[in-house]
This record gives sequence, C-alpha cells and structure tokens, in this order.
Amino acid sequence: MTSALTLNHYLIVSGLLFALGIAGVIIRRNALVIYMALEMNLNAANLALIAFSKFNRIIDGQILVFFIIAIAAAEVAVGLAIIVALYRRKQSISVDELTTMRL
Amino acid sequence: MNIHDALFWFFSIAMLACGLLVIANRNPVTSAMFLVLLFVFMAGLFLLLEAIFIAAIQVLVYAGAVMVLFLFVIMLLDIKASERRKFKILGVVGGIAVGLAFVWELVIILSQPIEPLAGGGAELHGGLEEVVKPFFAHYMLPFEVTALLLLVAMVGVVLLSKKELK
Amino acid sequence: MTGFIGNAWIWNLYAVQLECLLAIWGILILLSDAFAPTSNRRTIGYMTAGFVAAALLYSFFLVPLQGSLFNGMYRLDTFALYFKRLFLLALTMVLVMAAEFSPRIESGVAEFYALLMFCAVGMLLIASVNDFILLFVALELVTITFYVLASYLRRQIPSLEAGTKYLILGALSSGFTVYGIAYIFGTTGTTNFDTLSRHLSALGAQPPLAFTFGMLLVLTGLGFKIASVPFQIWAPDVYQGAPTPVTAFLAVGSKAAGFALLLRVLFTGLMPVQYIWGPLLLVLAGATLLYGNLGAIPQHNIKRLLGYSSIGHAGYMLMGIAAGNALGVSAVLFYLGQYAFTNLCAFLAIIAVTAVTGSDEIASFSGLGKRSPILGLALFLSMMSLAGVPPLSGFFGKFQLFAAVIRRAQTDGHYYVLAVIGAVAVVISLYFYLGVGRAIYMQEAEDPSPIPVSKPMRLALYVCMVAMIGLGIYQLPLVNASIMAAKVFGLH
Amino acid sequence: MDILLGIAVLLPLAAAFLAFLFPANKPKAIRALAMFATGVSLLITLVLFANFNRHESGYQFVHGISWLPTYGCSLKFGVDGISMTLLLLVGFVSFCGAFVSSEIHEREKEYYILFLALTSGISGTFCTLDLFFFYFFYEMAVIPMYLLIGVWGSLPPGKHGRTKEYATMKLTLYLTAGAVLALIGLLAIYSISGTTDIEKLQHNWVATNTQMWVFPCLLFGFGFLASMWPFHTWSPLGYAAAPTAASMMHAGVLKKLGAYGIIRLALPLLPQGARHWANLLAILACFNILYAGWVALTQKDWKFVIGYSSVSHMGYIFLGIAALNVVGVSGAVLLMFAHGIMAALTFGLIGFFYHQTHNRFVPDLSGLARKIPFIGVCMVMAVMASSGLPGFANFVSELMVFLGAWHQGSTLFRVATICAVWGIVVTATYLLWAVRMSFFGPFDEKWSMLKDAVTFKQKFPYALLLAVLLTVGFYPRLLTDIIKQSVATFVPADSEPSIAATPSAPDLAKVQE
Amino acid sequence: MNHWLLNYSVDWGMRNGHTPICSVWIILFAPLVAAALIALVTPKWKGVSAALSIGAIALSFALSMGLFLVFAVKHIAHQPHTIQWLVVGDAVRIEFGMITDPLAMLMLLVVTGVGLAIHVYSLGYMKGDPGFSRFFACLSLFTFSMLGIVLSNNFIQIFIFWELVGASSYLLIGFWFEKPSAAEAGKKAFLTTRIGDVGMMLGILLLWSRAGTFNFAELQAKLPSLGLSPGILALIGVLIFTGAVGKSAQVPLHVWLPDAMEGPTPVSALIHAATMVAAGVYMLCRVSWLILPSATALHLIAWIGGITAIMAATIAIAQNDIKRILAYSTLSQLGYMVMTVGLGGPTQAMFHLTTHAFFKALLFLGAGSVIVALHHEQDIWKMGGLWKKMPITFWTFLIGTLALAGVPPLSGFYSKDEILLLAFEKSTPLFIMAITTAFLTAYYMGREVFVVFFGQPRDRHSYDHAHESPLVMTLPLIFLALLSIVAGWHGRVPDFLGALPETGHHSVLLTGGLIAVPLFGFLVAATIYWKPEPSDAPVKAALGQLWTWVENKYYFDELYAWIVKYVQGTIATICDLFDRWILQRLGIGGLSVGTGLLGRTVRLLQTGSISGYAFLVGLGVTVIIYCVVVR
Repeated sequence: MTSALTLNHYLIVSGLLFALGIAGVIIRRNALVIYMALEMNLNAANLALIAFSKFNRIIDGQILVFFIIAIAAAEVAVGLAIIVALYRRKQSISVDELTTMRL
Repeated sequence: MNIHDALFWFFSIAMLACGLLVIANRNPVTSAMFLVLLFVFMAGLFLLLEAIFIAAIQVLVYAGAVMVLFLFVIMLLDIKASERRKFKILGVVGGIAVGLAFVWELVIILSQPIEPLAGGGAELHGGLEEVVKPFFAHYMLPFEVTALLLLVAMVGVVLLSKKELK
Repeated sequence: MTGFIGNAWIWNLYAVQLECLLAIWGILILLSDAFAPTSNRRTIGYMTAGFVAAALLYSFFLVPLQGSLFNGMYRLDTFALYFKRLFLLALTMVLVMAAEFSPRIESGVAEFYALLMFCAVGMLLIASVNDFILLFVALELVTITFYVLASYLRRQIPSLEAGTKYLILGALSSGFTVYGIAYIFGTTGTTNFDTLSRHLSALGAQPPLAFTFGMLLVLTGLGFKIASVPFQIWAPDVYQGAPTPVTAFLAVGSKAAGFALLLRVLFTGLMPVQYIWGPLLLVLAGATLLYGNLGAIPQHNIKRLLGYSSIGHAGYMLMGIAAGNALGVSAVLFYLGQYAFTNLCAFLAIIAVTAVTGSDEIASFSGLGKRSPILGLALFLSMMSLAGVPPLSGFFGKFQLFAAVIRRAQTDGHYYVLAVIGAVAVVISLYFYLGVGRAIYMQEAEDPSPIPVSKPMRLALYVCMVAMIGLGIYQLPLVNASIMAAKVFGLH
Repeated sequence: MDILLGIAVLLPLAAAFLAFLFPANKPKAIRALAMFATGVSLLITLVLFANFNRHESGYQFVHGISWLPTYGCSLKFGVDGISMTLLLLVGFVSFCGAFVSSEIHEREKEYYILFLALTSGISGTFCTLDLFFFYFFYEMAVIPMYLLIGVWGSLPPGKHGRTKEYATMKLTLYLTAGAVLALIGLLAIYSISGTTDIEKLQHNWVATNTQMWVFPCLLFGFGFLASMWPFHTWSPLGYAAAPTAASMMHAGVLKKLGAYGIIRLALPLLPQGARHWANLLAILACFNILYAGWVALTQKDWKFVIGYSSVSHMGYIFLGIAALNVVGVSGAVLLMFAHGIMAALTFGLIGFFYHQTHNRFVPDLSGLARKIPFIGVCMVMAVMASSGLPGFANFVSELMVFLGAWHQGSTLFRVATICAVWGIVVTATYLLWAVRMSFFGPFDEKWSMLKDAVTFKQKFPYALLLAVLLTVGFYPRLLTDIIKQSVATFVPADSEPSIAATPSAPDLAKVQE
Repeated sequence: MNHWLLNYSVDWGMRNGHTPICSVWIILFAPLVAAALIALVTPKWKGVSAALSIGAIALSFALSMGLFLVFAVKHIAHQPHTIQWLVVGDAVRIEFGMITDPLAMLMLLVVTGVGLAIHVYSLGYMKGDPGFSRFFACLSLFTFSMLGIVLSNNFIQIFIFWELVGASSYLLIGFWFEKPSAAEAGKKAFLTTRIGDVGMMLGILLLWSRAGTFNFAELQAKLPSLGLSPGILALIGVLIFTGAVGKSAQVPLHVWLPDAMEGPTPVSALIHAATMVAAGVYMLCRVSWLILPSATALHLIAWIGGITAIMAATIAIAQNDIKRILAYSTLSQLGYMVMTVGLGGPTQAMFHLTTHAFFKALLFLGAGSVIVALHHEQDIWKMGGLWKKMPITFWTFLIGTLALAGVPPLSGFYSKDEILLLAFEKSTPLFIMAITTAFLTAYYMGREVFVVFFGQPRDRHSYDHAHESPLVMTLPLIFLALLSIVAGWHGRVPDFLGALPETGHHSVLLTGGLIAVPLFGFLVAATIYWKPEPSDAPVKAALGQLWTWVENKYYFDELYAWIVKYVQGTIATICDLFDRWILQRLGIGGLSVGTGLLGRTVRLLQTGSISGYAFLVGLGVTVIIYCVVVR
C-alpha cells in the first residue's frame, strides 16, 4: 500500500459526516429529514468502524457494522411507522408541533 | 496521488456534499435522493477500505431498502406542502455551532496519533467468509438478538401503521 | 469455564434460558392472538404476569457461572442474576399494570404484552452484557421496543409525541453510542470488556485522547438511558406522554438497564481509567440531582413529576457510582432494587386511579386516602419512600449512597460537596413528594366515590408495600444480595 | 430485665401493626389498645428506672441483635442516666397523649397507628446504641408528624396568615433539612471510625481539624429539630396547627431529640469541636431565650405563646450544653425532661379548652377559671412551672443551667447567663399575661357551655404530669444523680469554682459555735 | 414563768426523741401538708380546710414557741441538720438545711404568731366566700414559703422560698381573680418582685463563683479569706440587695405593693405588713456579714431606704383608700428598716421589723374589720364616726396608730427611737429624712383615724348597718394590740438578738424631740381633720402642685407603664416583625420562593421542542468532551 491515506483521513471524514448529522437533527424540523440525518450519524459510525477495522486488522469492526446496518433498518422501519402514525393524527410531520408536553 | 487516494477524495467530498445537501434542502424528496447518493458514495469508501461485503450490504440495505422506505413514506404522506417553511435561525445557528464544535474537538483529538493497544493478525480482505463466519460462531448471540429485534420491528410497524383499528 | 469448553453450548444455553423463555412466551402470545384471539383483554396479561412471576421464582434456582460465555460476550454472574431478577420483577408488575391498562389500548393488546416481553429479553441480556457489540444490540432491542411502546396509543397526541421524542433523541443517542464504540474499538482493538480492561491496565500511561473521546460518547448513550444531565431532557415529556405501564417500565426497567450497563462498563472495562470518569460523574451526579429535584417543584402532572423525580433518582444513584467504591456499587444496586418496588407501587396506584378519573393531574388524586385507603396508602408510601423517609426502603437506599460518598470523601474532599448537594436535593424532593401526599390525605375529593381495585392489582400493591416497608426495616436480604452482586467487580 | 427495654421501645410499634389489622369502625378498641401499649411501656420504663443501677455511669440493660453485619450495625438498646431520664419522659408524655387523644373523632384508626409509630420512633432514638438506628428512628418521626398535623390539625387564621398545610410542610422540611445535615456529620464519623456502635465510637476520636467541621454539622443539624435560632420558625407554627396529642409529643418529646442528639453524639464524639463552637452556641442560646421570649410577648394565640415559649426554653438547654461542664449539661438534660413534661401539660390543657371553645385567641377568652377551675389550676401551675418556680422540676434544671453557664467562667458566658436569668422574667411576663387574660378577669357568658374536667379519666393525664413535675422538683436527685454520672463520662469534671481553700467540716462546726 | 417546769418539759421532750431540730422540720412542713391536703382532699369541706390550715400554723407557732423556750432556757446550740438536695459534681452542692439562730427564731415567732392571728381572723373575714378552701390553701402555702425563708441556711434555699413567697402572694393577691384589678395586681406583684429576684440570682451566682458554696455559715467563714476586691464585694452586696428591693418594695420596685391591696385584707395584713415584705429586711439581716464590709453597698442601701421612707410617707398623706394609706405606710416603714440596715444596724432593723409586724398587722386587720362592717367599702371619705359603732376595732386601731407613730410607751416608739438615734449618729441628711418621715407618719395616720372614726358619718346607709365584727375577728385584734404595746418594752427583742451596739449618750433634747415629733404630727392632723366634715382642701391649697404629684404617687406607675409599653413593647414588636418578615418571609420564604423560581427556571429548558432537545444533547456532549478531553 503506497497510499498516503491514513486512518485520520477516514476518521475526519467520518467525523464531518457525524457533525453534519447532528447539525441536521438540530436544524431541521421535518421529522423525516431528521431521521435521514440520524441515518447519516450511523453511517459515519460505520465508516469509522470499518476504517479502524481495516487499519487495526481486526474484523470485529465490520461485524459490528453489519449489526448496525441491520438494526438501523429496523429502526428506520419503526421510526417511519411512528411518523406515519403521527401524520395520520396531525396531518403534519413537523416536530415544531410536538410541543404539547413541555416545561 | 494514486488512484486509491483520488477515489478517496472524490468519494469523501461527494459524500459530504450530499450530506450537506440532505440537511440543507427544503424538499424532503430531494433530501432523500441525496441521501441515496450519500449511501452509495459511502459504499465506495467501504470498498476502498476493502470491506467488500459490507459495501454490498450498504448498497442493498441502505440504498435499496431503507431509502425506498423513506421515499415510499414521503410519497404516501405527500408532505411537500407542509414542509415549505423556512429554517429557524436559532436552530441553524445552534446546529452549525454544535457541528463545528464537534469537528473542532475531533480535530484536536485526532492530532494525537492513535496507536491501537492491540494489533490484529493478518490483513483483512473483506471477503464474505471472513465476515460471515464469525456470525455463526463468535457472534451468534447478537445475531439471534438482532433477529428478535427485527421481529419486534415488524410487529411494531404493523401495529403502528395499520389503517384500521381492530 | 475452560474445563467445560467441550460442551460450552450447553452452558451457553443454560445461561440464556430466561431470555429464551421470555422470547418464546412472547412469540406464543403473538401466535395465539393471531389464531385464537381471546375476548378478554386482561386474562392474557395476568397469565403472562403469572408466567413471568414463575420465571422470577425459577431464576432463584439458577446458579451463577464463573467466567464468560458466548466467547466472552455474556456473563451469568451474581451481578447479572441480580439484575435479571430485578427486570423480571419489574416485568411482572408492569404486566399487571398493562392488564389493568388494557381497556384503554385500542388495538393490539396481545402485541403489547408480547412487546413488553421482548423488551424484557433485551433487558435480561443487558444484565449479562460483557461486550460492546452485544451491548449495542441488546440496548437497541430495548430502545426500539420502547419506541413502539411509547407511541402505542397512536390515536392520542401525547403518546405519539412521546414516541416521536423518544425515537429521535433515542436514535441520536444511539448514534453517539455507536460512534463511541467505534473509537473505543479503534483505539484498543477490542470490544470485550475484560480484554479492554486488561489492555488499559497494561497501558500504564494515559490512554489516547481518542479513546477517552469514545468512552465519553458511550457514556452519553448510557447517560441518555438513565436520564442523567445533560441527557435527561427527554424524560419528563416521554414519561408524561407514554402509556402509563410503559412509563413504569421506562422508569424501572430501562433505567435499571442503563445502570446495569453503566456499572458493568465502568467497573470492568473502564475501571482502569476511573480517574477520568470519576470526576465527570461527580459533576454530573450533582447536576442531575439539582435538575431533577428543582424541575419537579412546579409540576402538577403526576407522571411528569415522576419523570423529573426519575432524573433526580438517577442523580442519587450516580452519587454511588461516582463514589466508585464497593459500598457505592452495592448501594446503587440496593437502591435500584428498592426503587423498583417503590416506583412500581406508585405507578400501580396511578394506573388504578387514572382508570377511574382519567386524569394524571395531581389535583385529581385529592382525597384518595378516603376514596380508596389502599391506593392512597400505596401512593403515599411510595412517595415517602422516594423521598427517602424511614422506615421505608428509600431511606436506606439513600443512606447507603450517602455513606458511600462520604466514605469516598475521606480521600477526596470534593465529594463532600456532592453529599451536600444530595442533602439539599433530599429536602427539595420531600417538598414535592409531600405535595402529592397533601393531595391524598389533606384535600377533599370532588367526587368522593370509591375507586375499585382488582385482585391482581391489590396483590401487586401489597407485594410492593410489604417490600417497601420490609426492606426499609429489615434491609439485610437485599443488602446481602447487592453486596454479593457488587463483589463481581472486586472493588474495595 | 434487659429485654424489657426493647419491649418498652417496640411495644407501641407492635401495637401500631396490630391496630392496622383492626377494623376501622372499632375506634374504641383501637384507643384502648393505644392506651394499653403506651401504659405498659410506661410501666416497663418505671420498672427499669427502679432497677437502674444508680452508681454506674455506663449503659445498662444493653441488649441487641445483629442487624446489618456488613455495616457492623445492630439493633441494640441500652440506657444510661441521660437516656433513662428521657425514656421516662417519652413514657409519661405518650401515655398522657394517648389519654387526651380521645378528642379525635375521625379516622381514629390511622391516627392511633401514627401516634404509636411516632412514640416508638422517639423512644427508639433515645435508647438505641447504634448510629444507624439512631438516625433511623430520628427521622422516622417525619411521616407520622406530617400526617398527624396535616390531617387532624387545625390552624385558625391569624397574623401569621398561613394554613395548616403550610405549617406541616414547613415543619417537615425543616426536620428533614436538619436531619440530612446531621446525617452528613454522622456518616463522616462512621467513615472515619468504621463502626456504628455508639459505645465503641466513644473510643474512636475523630481528628481535631475534622471535628471542627463535623461538629457544626451535628450541632446545626440537630439544632433544626431543637428549634435553634434562627432555625426555629417552624416550631410555633407547627404546634399551633397540630392536634393536641401531636403538639404534646412534638413540643414535649420530639424536639428534645435534637438536643439529645447533640448531647449523645456531638459532645462525646467531638469534644474539641464542641469546645470550638461552644461560644457560638451560647450566643445562639441567648437569641433563643430572649428573642423568642420577646416574640412570645406579642403573640395572641395561646399555642403561639407556648410555641415561642418552648423555643425560648430550648435556649436554656443550649446554654447548658454550651457550658460544657457537668452541671450545665446535666441541667440541660434535666431541663429537657422538665420542659418536656411541662410543654406536654400546657399543650394538653390548651387542647382541652380549645376542643370546646374552638378558640384559643387570648383576648377572646376571659375568666375561664370560673367555669373550668381544674383546668385553670393546672394551667396556673404549668405556667408557674414554665416560668421557673421552685418546687417544679423546671426550676432545678434552669438553676443548674445558670450555675453551669456561670461556672464556665468566660465573660461571654457570664453575659449569656445574665440574659438567661432575665429570660425568666420575660417568660413570666407573657405567660402570666396569657393566664390573666384568658383564665382570670370577668367571666364571658359566651363560654358558659364549657365543661370542666370532672371524671378521673379527664383529670388523670394532667394530674400525672403535674405530679411528675412536682416530684422531680422536690427531689431532683432522683434524676440528677443518674444524669450527672453519665454526663461526667464525656464532660470534664468541674472543679471547685473558687481557688480559695474550703474550710473542712470540723472547722465549720467551730464556726457554728 | 416557772423555770423548773420548763426545764422538765424540755428534758422530757428531748428524751423522747423530739429534738428541737426535728420540730423545726415540723414547723416548716406542717403548713405545706395542710395546703396539700386542702387542695387535694378537702376543697369541698370548708370547715375542715380552715381547721387544717389554722391547726397547721398553730402547731408551727407552738413548736416555734417551744424552740424559743428551749433556746432561752437551755441555750442548746443548733446543730446543722441538712439534706443534700442537689449534688452535681464537686462544684454544686446544694443542701436543704435549717438555721435556728436567734434571728431565725425571732422571725419564726413573728411569722407564726402574727400568721396565726391572721388565720383566725380570716375565718370571719372570708366567711361565705366561694373560694374559702382555696384561700386557706394559699394562706398555708404562703406560710410555708415564708417559714422556708426564715429557716434557710443557704442562698439557693432562700431563693427557692423567695420565689415561692412570690408565687403564693400572686395567688393571694389575685384571689378574687374575676376582678380585673385583682388579677392585674397579682401579676404585677409577681413580675415586679421577680425583677428583683434576677439581681439576687446574679448576686448569688457571682458570690458562688468566688466562694464555691451557698451555705451562709461557710460563706461567712470564708469571706474574709476570699480576698474579694471592694468593687466585687459592693456588686455582690448590691445584687443581693436587689432581691430585697423587690420583695420589700423599695424604690424603684415599690409599685406593686399598693396595688397588692386588691387582695383580701387578711392577705394584706399577712403579706404586706408582717411577713413577705419583711422578708427582704430579714434577708439583709441574715446576710449582714456580706453587706457590712462594703461601704458602697451600705451607702446605697441606706439611701434607697431613706428615699423610700420619705417618698412613701408623702404619698400616704394624699390617699383615700383605707388600705392604701396603710400600704404606703408599710412602704415607708420598710424604708426605715432598709435604711437602718444600710446604716449598719441590722439589729435595730429587726427590732423595728418585729414591732412593725405586730402593729401593722393590727392596723390592717382593723381596717379589714371596718371594711367588712361597711360591706367592702374602702374609701375613707365614705366612712366617719365609726368609733361608737365598733369600739374594739377603734381602740385597737388607735393603739396600732400610736404604735406606728412612735408614741411612747408603745412598741413603735422603742424601735423607731433606735433607728432615729442610729441615723442621727451616722448621717445627718438621712436623719432629717427619717425625722420628717416620722412626722408625716403621725400626720397621715392621724388623718386616717380622724376621718374614719370621727366626724359625721358620710354614708348614712352603710353607717346604720355597720356593727362590730364577730369574735374571731376581734380576738386577733386584741391579741395583736397587746403585742403592739408590750413588744418594745425593755428592749427584749434586741437583747435576744445580741446586745445593741452602744449608741452613746444622747442629749435629753434629742430624746424629747423624738417624742415630740409624732405628737406634733397628730396635732397637725387633728387641727385639719378633727371636724365633723373633714376635707383635704386646706392641705391641697397649701401644697399646690406638690399635692398633685403626691396624689399621683409621683407618677411612677405611669412611668413604668410607659417603659413597659414603649421600651419592652418596641423590642418585642421588633423581634416579632423580624421573625415574621425577615426570618420567615424574607429568609425562609425567600429561600423557598428562590428554590421554586430556580425550579421554574430549570424547567424552561424543557421547551418541548425536539430540535431544542437535540441541541441540548449535542451541546452537552461537546461540552463534556471539551471539559474532559480537550482541556
């Protein structure tokens, strides 16, 4: 491997994506888009894991990524179901309207 | 700069750009589209890291299944109209601030080189066997648990999105 | 265990039999409902509760195993068994509650029970977790089930809102957890707690920053589960909005699960870096204590009040963890044990009352002492136990925690500050718990009609009250159990 | 004999559990049970007192079982002179409290359960020889007191502008605040010494600089309950709102727990700390005595008058403690006893007429002595006892406090003693005023429905308490002999106040001739 | 007196174990037992109650007499017989002991003798009163307390009985409690004397801290060796004296005594003439060894006494209440006694105390007799011409008056003579004050006698119904009258106490003057008031503004009322306001409101907005990372 790429390159990219994910969750009001941002978070973690796995030469990272992907899928399913239910009830998926319980 | 590096930069920048567009775009459909792209570029990065199986899963599950789900829901709900409002300044500032702070901290942290405490054995190649075998040996328990998790998700989704109540 | 390596799978099966039992029963519920739905919504709930109670009894015949199973992922030590019994207990009570609550569930009562069972499976696993991968999976099993459970009353805005909030913030915290696991894995090359601990001890120097970073992110996820400051923010809203049995399960089961993980991770894998997380938890414990107890003062919804209260109690228990000594850990274990009885008692009473009044407002509990002496007494005693007044169990729980902190303070004076904050919190908390007591005994009900209490409910209430008073006066059994469980970590 | 002590302590608690099983519609049976339990407790206490070895300073009747071996803590009871005295106090007051509780007519079952639990909690605190159980019993009073006041109490409107809910909440919070503060100190002692056994603890000295801050934790922590200035404001309000028996128990006994905690734990375990903080305690004691006395002068509600009076009297107890000599501390203990009986008596008497008049506003009452002469006589005697008239135990104890404080010798303490002596004038002023206004003067016809205590049952509690006060007042050595021995175990022995040589006995005889 | 018989009986008594010491205990406790029995057993049976009470004091009197005779005949030295009442450590040893020296014995006789007369008198006076039994119980209690003071052998014990005397006088003065003025008077007496007690207590403490004992004998022996500085000595003396100021009603704590006349007349006689007020003087004599060494203290005592004497005498000339005049007269005479102590003559003071007890009790009882006859009329201006109607009362009253004025050969002459001579020797200003007082005494007593017993009856109706009192009331009058006559003869009393100090030879002029002064006073009174229609008008005109002052008792009551109201009231109000507003509202209220506000502030974070929550979580994470890792 003559690549100049180091682990840090991947980690920075993953970190940037993670930061984007967090920012997205905070900035967006649309529950669906928030959910997309959350998926970005998980993906960032996946990238970091695979990078570590690669550079440490340990397979466990990839195994975890597999689990993450599976679980993320399940989570998305449940999450979208909730959002659908929410839409059915309120005709909106803006989280701004979910403030009946506060203080 | 070899091709490997070039691909890394391309995938990375493209992926991050897509990520930015996902959250910066007002139309959820567009967001979803960019998210698909993001997943694909991510799969590219996985390939660069020689995680071939995972890359494949990434495309199959994420780009294929998850995103279809997203799009399906977007279409089902027809929410374009409701999601036309502007961003809230406070939220934008807060989000960007937290994101930047996180990155800044990460940069500082990564400036210290990472020496793994325990090195692994042979080079990984990301082959199917390499990844899949442990599932049924070492990682059987989490694997079974994941199965249960999927059952839960299934039951949950059915219950939550049934149109008619019993 | 090495001697049994040959037929390790038998031992593995032995270790997860409780999980299997519960999962199978849950699937059976689903199947029976699909093919032969019963008309009576409650029967199946009571049956399930009975089954879980039997499992709880059975768990006392299980023998803790030395060493780890499933390739080091899973442990069945005294600590794990302690928590498994705790979760089974909580599940039993929650199922009774669910059965009481079932008339208010519009659809999928059987599924509701089944999901509770699956959730409990995740908790049972969490009690035994010894590896970050299993940790993540089991945690997600619990969390995702709770997403569904919290929004189960999908026609009602509060339930949906609670579900959505829990969903988004839970997923966010999952993201942090995973990201943190990645960094821990990346910097140490392992996900196993024992190995991790060995690596860190062998390090001799400060671990890399990236490791600490990862650790903090994992703690973030766990802090979210136990509702510690600054990740406590979801708790009041979700507690208020979720269906009451789910709230109870969140308050007792999920919180205990979070603490089980926290204890396991901190005192095995991360024990060598106690000097890093110790001070952090010290600060967080103080902040959590103040936030939870201050925020509860102006509340007038009892579930929301209990949400804040659960933050406060997380603070108390964090005191024990921050103390970081054997006394502290066993104190936390004891506290969780008695807290389960206490909180379940409160929620049982709340469910019974709200079934009639339909309101969670504290004002609607006025005159409860006259409307139903047993419910009034149960709720009052549980409030007092939460406040930590003898002769109730909450008192001894707090006593131990304070003792642990002050013992630690002998070597580090900062811990006295924590003790003082704890003391202030106790006083503040008494104020709002007494507010409930005042409604129960000193205010007149608008509608003085008596409130019926079903037999299983009555039984459950008696069990909780006897436990609360019994453990308050004769603490030894639970103390011994908690000390046995805490011995796993070999602390001093 | 030893096990009797445990029975005396736990019998009321057992009765409370038994009462729990009684049907609620049989209040008479429950009342009888309460009287029986407190009465037998009192009898056992008297038997113990009779068998108490008056020449031994240590703990007697020590008996216990291991409770939490992991903490080295055991449920262990034992009494020395100090706790024997106070156990007697609990016995008398609780028995009389059970008697006067017949005024309660709603939810009697719960009432008696709480009353009995409260009794056990208090006597447990006095008798336990274990730090943990000390605190356990100490705090156990919180729930019963809260409910007793909140449910059965009443607070007529006045210039305080508060409700009984406010009063009971305030009381409970104060008690708890003090308790947790004390808890920190107690746990520090436990952490340092590693044992909860009070007997053993006395050998484990805490380092001096640690004592400096542990002592105030205990002092102020217990001071809350003992209504130390400026933490006293809960107390008059609380008494005012409480039902008769609860205010008897609270003012009479519960409040003494605070002072007992200081004497039992803070002084012996933290002697240097005590010496360091004694001056401040003396100053606060003066505030208690004079300030509360002056506030009492402006009060118009009988219970507020007595409430502030009891705050004022706690000042004498603090002064005695601060003196840190055998006379002073013994005086404080005796005053705890005397004031306990006296306060219970006074609140009992107030309860007697308040129950009929539903008015205890002093200017509204007039000439009651004509209609209720027995109560009037008892009230005059109680008031006299309270203002330190010889013949009553209060005088002896206050005298001992004066002697102790004066004997301490420093100018500060001399000034404090002067304040304290002046305090008895202030006390007499407001108490005589209240008696004069409500019992003397022309009879107001609107009180013609009043009925005096005529039956033996009605008279008995008041007569008993008065008899106790008089007995101890006439022959104080009944108690002081055992108190002083126990006090002397942890307080340095008093020297003769004068350096001048005392003439020996033969010399004296010569002088006489 | 047959000495042989006496010797025999005394020997017999001692052979049978009845030592004099034993009888002292009976003397003391018989009245207490009577009081307790009356209170507990016989409140319903009035006759039994009275019998118990009178029997008890008679027993005490008899035994006192026996004690006296034993002492007089056999000169048996008193052996200290004590009980260790309170022993705490080495520092505090308080005993309960008896002292039976001549001083105590004299006082015992006075107390029990006069007391017995008054008890008997009360039988008639209190007849028909609903509180008859209560009255006798209190009377017995009082007797017990007073005897306790007399017999005490140490400071604490004397303080105990001192207080008990205060309490029983509270009960007796406020005996008619439904009368607001009586209830107030009782309270006032108790509180005022208690102020004096504070000083006394402090004096005791101060002395104890130096000497280490309370016992009189021990103290007396130790005092010279203690090396007390004159300042401390004076302070102790003055503080102890403060107690006497309260009980003996000296300026400035004299205000309670006139008000105490609200009590039944026997009470006035017993407490406010013969015994309680004398307790102060007795105590000063008892501890004279403590006071005599300090010139400063003596000076102060003498002047306080002198001022009290003359001030009270001037007030007495303008009073209209038959008992109040006597009350001020008492004050004045007490002033004499205190002054005498201050001049270094405790023996003379005791002498006067004794004679005064007899004639003042007599006067009070006589006044009571008049009052009963006129159906509780006390205003002298509504009386008149009574001498014919009630001759015994009149004659005995006259004897008392003359004795009080110091007309020879009545007892008052001798005792007062000694005092005036002493004053003449020691201090001219005090002598002038004393002699003026003597004049005034004769004058106001003359006024009282003339107005009450002579002239025209001013209230015809009550005059017609007036009649001589029954025998139970007149017998004590006669008994006391006899005592008033003979008590001073031959200086028996001072001899008994020990020889009077040699006062030197006085000119005939002085002695003559001393006899002339009271006569002159009577003369003046007679010229003004011995008329059919006497009136104060001429005096009023002569004195002008002074009369107003005198009539209003120099405005002491008003002054004290002002002080109580504005000084103590203000302090109390300030404390009350501080308690309610600063401590409770601002302090506790502020704390609770502050906590509540903090709670409300904290929950403001709980906006309900998911984005906000996510922001907070993100912020929390970054802050934690910053604090732990980056920093």
